[in-house]
Amino acid sequence: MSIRPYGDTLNDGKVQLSFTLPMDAGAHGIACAKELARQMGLPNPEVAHCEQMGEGFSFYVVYGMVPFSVNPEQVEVHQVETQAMTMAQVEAFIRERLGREIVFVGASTGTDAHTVGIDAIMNMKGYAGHYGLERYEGVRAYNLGSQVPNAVLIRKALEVNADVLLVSQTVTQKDIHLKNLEELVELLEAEGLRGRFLLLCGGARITHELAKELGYDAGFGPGSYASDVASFAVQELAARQDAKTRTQGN
Amino acid sequence: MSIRPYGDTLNDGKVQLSFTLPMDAGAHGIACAKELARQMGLPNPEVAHCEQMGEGFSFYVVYGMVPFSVNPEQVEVHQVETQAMTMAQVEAFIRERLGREIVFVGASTGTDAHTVGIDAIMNMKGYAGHYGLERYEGVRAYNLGSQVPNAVLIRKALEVNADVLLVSQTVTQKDIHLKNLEELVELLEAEGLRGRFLLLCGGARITHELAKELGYDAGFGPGSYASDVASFAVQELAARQDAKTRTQGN
Amino acid sequence: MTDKLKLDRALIAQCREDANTIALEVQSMIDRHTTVSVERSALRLMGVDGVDDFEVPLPNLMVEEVRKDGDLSLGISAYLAGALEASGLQLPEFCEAYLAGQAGLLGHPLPDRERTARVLAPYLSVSFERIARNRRYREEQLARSNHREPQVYVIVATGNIYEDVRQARSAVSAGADIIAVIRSTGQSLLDYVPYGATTEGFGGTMATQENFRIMRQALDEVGAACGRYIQLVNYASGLCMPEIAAIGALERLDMMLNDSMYGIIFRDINMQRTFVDQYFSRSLNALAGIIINTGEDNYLTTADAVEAAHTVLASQFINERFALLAGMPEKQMGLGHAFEINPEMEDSFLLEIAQAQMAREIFPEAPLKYMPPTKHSTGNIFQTQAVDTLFNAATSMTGQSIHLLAMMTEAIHTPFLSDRHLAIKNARMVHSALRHFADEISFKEGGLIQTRAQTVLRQAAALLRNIAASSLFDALEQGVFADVKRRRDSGKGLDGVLEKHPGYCNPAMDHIREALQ
Amino acid sequence: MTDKLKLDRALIAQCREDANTIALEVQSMIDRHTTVSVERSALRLMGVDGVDDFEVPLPNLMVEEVRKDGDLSLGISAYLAGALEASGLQLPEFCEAYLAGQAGLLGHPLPDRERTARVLAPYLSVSFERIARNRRYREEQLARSNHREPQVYVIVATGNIYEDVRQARSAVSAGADIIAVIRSTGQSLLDYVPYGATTEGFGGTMATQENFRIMRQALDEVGAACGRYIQLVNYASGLCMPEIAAIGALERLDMMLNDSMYGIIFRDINMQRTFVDQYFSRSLNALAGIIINTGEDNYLTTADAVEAAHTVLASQFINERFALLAGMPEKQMGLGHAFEINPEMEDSFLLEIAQAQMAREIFPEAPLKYMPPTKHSTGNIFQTQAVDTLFNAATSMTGQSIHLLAMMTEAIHTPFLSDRHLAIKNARMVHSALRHFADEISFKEGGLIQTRAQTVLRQAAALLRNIAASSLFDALEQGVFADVKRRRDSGKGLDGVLEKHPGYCNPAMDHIREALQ
Ligand code: B12
Ligand code: B12
Ligand SMILES: Cc1ncc(COP(=O)(O)O)c(C=O)c1O
Ligand SMILES: Cc1ncc(COP(=O)(O)O)c(C=O)c1O
Repeated sequence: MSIRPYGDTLNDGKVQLSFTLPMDAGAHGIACAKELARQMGLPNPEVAHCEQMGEGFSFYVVYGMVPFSVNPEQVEVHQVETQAMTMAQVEAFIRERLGREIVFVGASTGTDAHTVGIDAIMNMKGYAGHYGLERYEGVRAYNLGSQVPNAVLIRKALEVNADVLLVSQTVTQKDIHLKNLEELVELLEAEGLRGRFLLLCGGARITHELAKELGYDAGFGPGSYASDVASFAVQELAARQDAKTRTQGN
Repeated sequence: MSIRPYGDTLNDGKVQLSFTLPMDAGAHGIACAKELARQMGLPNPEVAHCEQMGEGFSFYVVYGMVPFSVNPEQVEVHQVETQAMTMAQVEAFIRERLGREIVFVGASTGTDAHTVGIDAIMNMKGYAGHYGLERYEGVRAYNLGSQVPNAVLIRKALEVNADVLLVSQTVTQKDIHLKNLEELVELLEAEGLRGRFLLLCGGARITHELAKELGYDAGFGPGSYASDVASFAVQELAARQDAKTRTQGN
Repeated sequence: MTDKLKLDRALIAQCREDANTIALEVQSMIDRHTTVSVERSALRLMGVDGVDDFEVPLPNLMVEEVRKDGDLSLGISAYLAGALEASGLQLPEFCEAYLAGQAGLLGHPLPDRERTARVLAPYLSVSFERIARNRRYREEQLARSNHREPQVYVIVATGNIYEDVRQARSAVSAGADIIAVIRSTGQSLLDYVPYGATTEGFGGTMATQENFRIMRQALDEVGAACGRYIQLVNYASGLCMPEIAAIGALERLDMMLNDSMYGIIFRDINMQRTFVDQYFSRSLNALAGIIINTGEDNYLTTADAVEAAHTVLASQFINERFALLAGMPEKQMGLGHAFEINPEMEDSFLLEIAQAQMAREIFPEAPLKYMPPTKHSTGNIFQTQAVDTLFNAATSMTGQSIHLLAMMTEAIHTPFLSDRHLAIKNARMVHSALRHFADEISFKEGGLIQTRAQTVLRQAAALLRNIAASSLFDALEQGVFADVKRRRDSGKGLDGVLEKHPGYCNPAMDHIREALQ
Repeated sequence: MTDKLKLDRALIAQCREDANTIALEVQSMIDRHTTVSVERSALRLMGVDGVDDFEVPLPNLMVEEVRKDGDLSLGISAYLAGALEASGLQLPEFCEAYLAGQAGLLGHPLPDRERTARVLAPYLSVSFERIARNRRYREEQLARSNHREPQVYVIVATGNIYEDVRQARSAVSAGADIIAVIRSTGQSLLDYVPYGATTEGFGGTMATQENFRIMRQALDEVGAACGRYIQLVNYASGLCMPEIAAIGALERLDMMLNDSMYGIIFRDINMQRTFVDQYFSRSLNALAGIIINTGEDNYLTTADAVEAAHTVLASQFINERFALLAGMPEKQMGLGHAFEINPEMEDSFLLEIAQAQMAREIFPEAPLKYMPPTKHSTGNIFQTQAVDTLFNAATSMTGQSIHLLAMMTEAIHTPFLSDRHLAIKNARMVHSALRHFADEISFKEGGLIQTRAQTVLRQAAALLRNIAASSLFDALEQGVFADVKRRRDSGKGLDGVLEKHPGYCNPAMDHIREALQ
């Protein structure tokens, strides 16, 4: 069954838009704003507001109805697919399935100085009542902090024989995060190390979908907790271990 | 020269959207929201916010870049085309060009009880420092108030031998204003009276374009003053008078 | 009682006295009259309901029959009692027969007052017991839910009762305490109450008994799920003011817009009609434990909120007095006022606080209803959201009771589901963040805020004094309120006003008046 | 002076004493050291500018040359003076020759302190006269424009100086008083100042002398058109803190972010490096009449704003003392604090008001810089706009001086043109609507607000007492501020710190210190 946006009546298709045009406010600006809205597929856009902003700019608030609809059943959802586990379950899983200490190395890389995200995942105290990885039995966690060059991260990972790399990226202006994340994958590949680590990234604008595109094993956006990350990591490590055993068995 | 919306860089195309979907918040909702935004032409929409609203609804704030652009020079602007005059100029024009008293009859019609708009145009005191038509020398103005049936308006217009009908419509839910405005035109046409009056409408959601489509001579939206309406009316009346003289002259 | 404004208590007492003088004069007119709608309400309270094939409600058919060919100034009740006695039918069967064209009210001997009361008593007691039950149920439920003031009041206005339900449920989940179903434009001028569930309205949904029932049930359900009793509001206003009060009391509405002058000023309803109708409806609301919402906020949508502030206060004193005369206690008087000063004006917030605090101190027991900015709201939804936040803060700072939520799309459309949700979120955040702020602050002696409140009170007192010296009818003719002038003998619905015959009787009204003693 | 909070004046005095003890210990370390950046600043103040073919700035080339093969602990000035004397060139020609590889600083006899000063004096006086002229011009302009407090401070951060200009002009037309050009991420860790106009930055635009000039000119233009002097802000912060202070003073910046500990805590810059650098930069800012903005707001982005409120206050006392030691008067101390309590917390607004009013009363002469909510801002731009409105109101209620505007898109992106416009509009409306509100209200004796402020002061006093008993170095090692721990001998830029030789000389610094007497 297809759905549309809902204003005050089922499937009325109502949406709100706002944007700036690099021209003065007035009848002409309103006409251009409507034309743009029409190009976006709104047949009868209404300009609810038009206002001058300094020299040569104007701001618009537009309401309209989209004729489009989506069928939720046919929309692909990109989500980490492993089972979500609690901290205790992860600890048990490590004990029982992996039988060894798992090493995580994390950092906020490049010039990015935001650490609250990576700290939320890694530090003892955690975030919003969810303990961080440092607290997990069977986990050794190294948090390198912020503004860590990709090369330094890799060096550390080799030094402590890491299983999982955790990369946080917050600043996204001019797509700096993409460049940074891509660079890490390239460096790892150049050194033949890509297969050696589970490679996870996270941040306010990171999605699992984006992470996969960039060649990461998973991506975590806002509202992720250490347990989500740990659940994915340990299950994925177990799966890889199993696959290896099978291959070696052959 | 074509332009695009401006976020923080010329022609970056940035727009903000918000809407409700009739489904729960979550990864699935976000995927649907993105799909909709894509249908609106945003190649890489970002869902900045997703939040549950009661049962079975969710709210989205989306940012994206539109690849479309508009050429302001090629966008048609629908505006009243007569010269804007001041109150004094209108009065002089009536004296000199029309040489008789001009009669306006106005009302907020149908079930619409909003009178502030029509009062702003007609009442002595006017609006935002612009006197209303009642104050104009050479103008006789009848303001019938609110919730006036179209038939009553026409009756009054005939009674006082009106030149101009002024119709105000504020409530637009379920397009009630369109029905109301259309009905008036139909009634006038049915009685063979359409040509007898200048027919003007106004209101918060009225544009000149819409008015013309509906068969009115002009439409006035927010920020209109009595002088705008009077300027249009007297010039149009003069033009019609001239045309008539010419025809009669032949 | 808080006394942050140092208002002159003697002047307040004088206002109350003048309001009493004003109202008593009107009351003497009220006491001598009835209206078609009062009579129809009496029928409704006996259980007369249903419509004919042309959708004309049975109460209208009956009252019209008597008005045309009988003497309605005797009251409809005697006719009905007479017809019931003559036919030997019970009321429900009689109604069926009536609708089928097989019975009429005329041509039977008219029983006297006592006998009329006796014949109709069983039917009236069914309704009045139901109303009493409703009241008890509401009181129990409210005592149980722990509502915090200010209570969050939102409107739904889709035109379709089923969409309204959907939106109301969502609003309640988000934290709304009170749901008002806005009426369709034009309904207030209908001289009948539409029937059944309706799905077509403009700017609002028809007020019908069935719509009331549907919404009541939905709110009871979602309220139970959220652990709080959700109050339902509609409009005992317009030409059918008394009838809507009746069906509202039956369907357990909790609040009613019900003003002694709104219809006169804003709907050009005849003043005698309105005064008589408001008395009946207000008495019934009093009995049913329904809080009324008066409409002073509306004055500020046409008049300027600074210049006309004292007209709001004067009108509140008048509404208070009419309510007292109708037997209503202060705690049911949701007197209205509004945050409508141009927010771009310097120190506008100080004036708003002064006015809101003034209302709070002058009517300490009243569940004041504080109305949001509307007039100066623009299509800039972000800026409107900012102004609305100040309004939310003003409520917290002055201890208002009922807080009607401001919508960021006020200048554009009746609220979308998301507009309402965002408004509730905003209000809840502000009210929580400022929870004890009102307790913490006091205002400078002789400062702008105190001086403003004292000035408004003085102006209101002068106005009331003037009106008391002439009459409320004159004041309305002069356009004292909202800049609108109305003539005593014009306006809609005047032909529905009747001077009571000396033999007039109305057992429904008698029951209400007695119960209110 | 306002005394709404009944703060213990003796306790405040004790805090100031302890802060003095704390700062004096650090100052003795400062006095014994110089840094590569201090030396490069000295060069810049003589007019040494330009880059080589690899974009390495000339000041860096010179200082590196001496550091590698000379003895930089003597100061760069003697080397330059010696080289100038030996070459017989004027400084501009010498610089050209140097860049062309035809001149060097080493291998010439080193003149003594007096002679060094004499040789360099003509170049220094050009700069110092320019700086003095800038200061006079600013003061005249500000005296002429009638700025109202709070002053509205907005950021531009496109990464492209020309887009920044466009946005700044628009912001000024909408009502901004102060424009800060945010720096690109990562610049604070560069140990050189980039050169020329730049158009590529991330989350901000490079701070270069040319960019300063471009923006200064644009703001002078649009300011003139609007009839007010627009203040320009950048960051004298990071590894090049002193150099940016130098180019800022030359290009007539009006404010500088300049904190005594920010770099240590948030950029892992070595603490000795930061302390020495901040002293030089702060002295220069003092001389240039530039207001500094300290960075205490940042603590609350990692630590909790309720639990850590006292660390902000303690840090303000420390920043105040360092500023005094650098010769800066109170009226140039834009001490930072922030509105960062979770808005969903009950009574959060009361705590915000308590903290903001406390800062106001403790630092009555300081142009306090009040920072907006950021941490709890979400992608719900409408709700963020509501919280931001409360922040705007808090500023008005507590008389803050510099009001950094909150953006509804805080959680999403650096501000769009429209975000900034809407933010200015919101702030202007609130500040006007509440213009005299602060004068009108007082707080309950012993109420939540007073008690909160008194508690925070007590906690801050205890913390300062503790630090004074050990040392600021220890406190930073223990993570007292922002929950971040830093070691005395680690962190970036330590290798750029040098103990001064007994023969060390720095005529630029000497000039500044003398002028500040
Ligand atoms: C706190 C903060 C700061 C603090 C950072 C302190 C610190 N030690 O981290 C300070 C004040 C220092 C700061 C500075 C700057 N900031 Co800042 N900052 C913020 C702020 C307010 C909150 C970010 C935050 O802490 N969120 C809370 C955490 C828990 O959320 P999160 O990071 O999304 O993390 C969660 C998930 O994403 C995920 N996750 C995150 N990382 C990872 C990693 C892995 C492996 C996994 C599995 C999961 C995961 O799990 C976490 C928990 O659920 C935001 C605005 C906002 N409200 O979001 C701006 C913001 C992020 N900053 C911004 C900017 C531009 C800057 C500056 C560059 C400005 C400047 N030029 O000076 C500077 C410099 C920083 C630099 N060089 O990078 C912009 C970024 C714009 C953009 N989209 O590019 C924002 C959005 C503000 C804005 N609107 O301008 N900032
Ligand atoms: C004031 C007001 C009222 C007052 C009206 C008092 C009165 N005597 O007019 C009261 C409180 C009574 C009222 C009631 C209702 N209102 Co009302 N009201 C408003 C409000 C706040 C302001 C409207 C206004 O006065 N604008 C100022 C005038 C000057 O602007 P204007 O009308 O656009 O007029 C200008 C131009 O358009 C033009 N113009 C207008 N008419 C004409 C005519 C001609 C010929 C010309 C040339 C020009 C012209 O010139 C004017 C000057 O520039 C708006 C919200 C808002 N902020 O806009 C809601 C609003 C218009 N109301 C609304 C509604 C739904 C109602 C009700 C139906 C609600 C209800 N069910 O109870 C009722 C009932 C009214 C009815 N039966 O029609 C909705 C309409 C939604 C929609 N788009 O359909 C609005 C938008 C609020 C909302 N968001 O829900 N309302
Ligand atoms: C008392 C009262 N009645 C009724 C209404 C609604 O208008 P209408 O008369 O169209 O139902 C209002 C307006 O909000 C009001 O305040
Ligand atoms: C004092 C100070 N310096 C600098 C900055 C900016 O950070 P960066 O070090 O990345 O330039 C801030 C943060 O706003 C600050 O408060």
